[in-house]
Amino acid sequence: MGKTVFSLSFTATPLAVRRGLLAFETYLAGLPIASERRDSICIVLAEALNNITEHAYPNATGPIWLRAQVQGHQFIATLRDRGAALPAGLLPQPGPGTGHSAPNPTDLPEGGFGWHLIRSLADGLDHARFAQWNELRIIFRNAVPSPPLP
Amino acid sequence: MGKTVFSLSFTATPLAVRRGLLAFETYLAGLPIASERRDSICIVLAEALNNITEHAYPNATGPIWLRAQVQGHQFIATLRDRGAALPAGLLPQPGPGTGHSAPNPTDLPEGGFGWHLIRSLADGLDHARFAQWNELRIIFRNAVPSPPLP
Amino acid sequence: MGLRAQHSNGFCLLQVEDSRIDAAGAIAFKEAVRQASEGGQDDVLLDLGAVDFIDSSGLGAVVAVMKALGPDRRLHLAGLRPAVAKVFRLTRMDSVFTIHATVADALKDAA
Amino acid sequence: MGLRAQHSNGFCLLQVEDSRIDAAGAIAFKEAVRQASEGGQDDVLLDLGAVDFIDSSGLGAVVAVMKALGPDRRLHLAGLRPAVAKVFRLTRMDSVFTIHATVADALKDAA
Ligand SMILES: Nc1ncnc2c1ncn2[C@@H]1O[C@H](COP(=O)(O)OP(=O)(O)O)[C@@H](O)[C@H]1O
Ligand SMILES: Nc1ncnc2c1ncn2[C@@H]1O[C@H](COP(=O)(O)OP(=O)(O)O)[C@@H](O)[C@H]1O
Repeated sequence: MGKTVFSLSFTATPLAVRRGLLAFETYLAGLPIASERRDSICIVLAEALNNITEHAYPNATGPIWLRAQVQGHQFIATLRDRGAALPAGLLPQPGPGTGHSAPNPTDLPEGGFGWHLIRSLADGLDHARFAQWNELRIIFRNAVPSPPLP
Repeated sequence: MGKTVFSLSFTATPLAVRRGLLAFETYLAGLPIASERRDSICIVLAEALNNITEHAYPNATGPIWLRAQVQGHQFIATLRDRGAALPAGLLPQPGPGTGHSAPNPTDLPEGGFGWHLIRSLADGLDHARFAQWNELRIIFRNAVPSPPLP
Repeated sequence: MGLRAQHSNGFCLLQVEDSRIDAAGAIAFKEAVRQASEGGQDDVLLDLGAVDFIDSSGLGAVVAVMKALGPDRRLHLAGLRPAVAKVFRLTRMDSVFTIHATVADALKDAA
Repeated sequence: MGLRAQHSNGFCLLQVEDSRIDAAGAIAFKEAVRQASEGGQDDVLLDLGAVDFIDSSGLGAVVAVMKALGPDRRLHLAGLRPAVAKVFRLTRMDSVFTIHATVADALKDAA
């Protein structure tokens, strides 16, 4: 179980992101992770992939590489893109109360929720820029119960 | 589309093969390949993965690595395992009439159909052994229409 | 974008037939709802019972739909599945819409 | 392995409720069919309408089921979806079973 590694690379378009997420969700459904937690993981990955499509590649498109695996009790997803660097300050440690705040519901916002959802649901975020690549590591702690199912 | 690369590594057990195939099928469903052809690809991969689980790792288990991608009009799947070497002669060029023949239906065989299905449905097979690894490349020609869908 | 429209108990009932409202489908979703609700006076009841995933673009599209209805028609939501309810809850957008557990509940509340 | 059993028109009708009969499920499948058909005299009609995938282990399990029924009870199959039909056809095992397009056809043929 812990040795299962999923990886998918594709071109950053909304449709390819949808298809990639569908394959990812099918993989995830085979892991011993509670369904409520699987939903959270899927929401975070959707937002992170949409951000790459919209913001890292604003005018053109480019490659996205998604890799995911169980590591002990953690579930770890790694995303790479060759787009614009992530603005500094966008990536504080996750958890409520840090980073730029969520839009106010009474303003009826039509966007701006992406990073708020990511920060609310992920337990750890790590960004690095190597050469022309962004690498975002997203950590979900205690996602996999102990002992892992066979 | 042509840049989409799927890869999954997992431990060779029947349940992990099932889960891997489900994720693979979801990925495949997003490609512009006719459904009749998708069925063939899934049948071949199922048989090749089951063979690894049963015959390459007869007494223990070990890693399987599956990679798939579109290359022009071709769909190519690559499987790697660290198990027993594939017996010589098992891998003639595919197509009817070559290789060891299919079991006779009137004998009511309960097995032995795996390689027959693979040879019947794949358009090309390539096996190599590197260090302790088997690598099987399976080629499906004209799987992707021209021009590829966006 | 599949949308099945029907009038019932003073509602324009719109049943979303796709399993996802995401960045790839948000524009088509807005357009389909606009066409289906245009011209009427009834409140709109969006049945999300078949939707198992929404992302923030989809959420934005639902907000846009509400705004497009104008001040005299409300947007009601029903049938939120767990992952969808979670996105509404975490963004606190559940406070903005009238959310019913099921379509039947919404129709009963209105009767 | 989900299997729903019912008696109808002289058949023991077994409806497979899983979407796959594969190496991971072949033994459970054989065992479930054995339990459901044991003791009876009727021919067995296996409804594969919900099965969208079978591999050669699953095919072997269907053959084993047929053998276990003995010489006096036949195994009929119905509702083969495209990928399943393809496996039976390529292995020529479609010549060994009595295959009906649908369960309704099988019951009608028997009437
Ligand atoms: N991967 C990224 N690369 C570069 N900039 C980004 C990235 N993700 C987010 N941003 C910036 O952060 C802002 C907030 O993002 P987000 O909370 O996801 O809201 P939105 O709904 O506008 O995407 C974006 O408008 C963009 O300027
Ligand atoms: N990946 C493999 N590694 C080693 N031996 C294999 C492999 N695949 C098949 N074989 C050998 O080839 C034989 C025929 O395989 P196959 O046609 O798939 O039938 P079966 O239903 O028995 O798996 C097997 O019994 C096994 O001895």
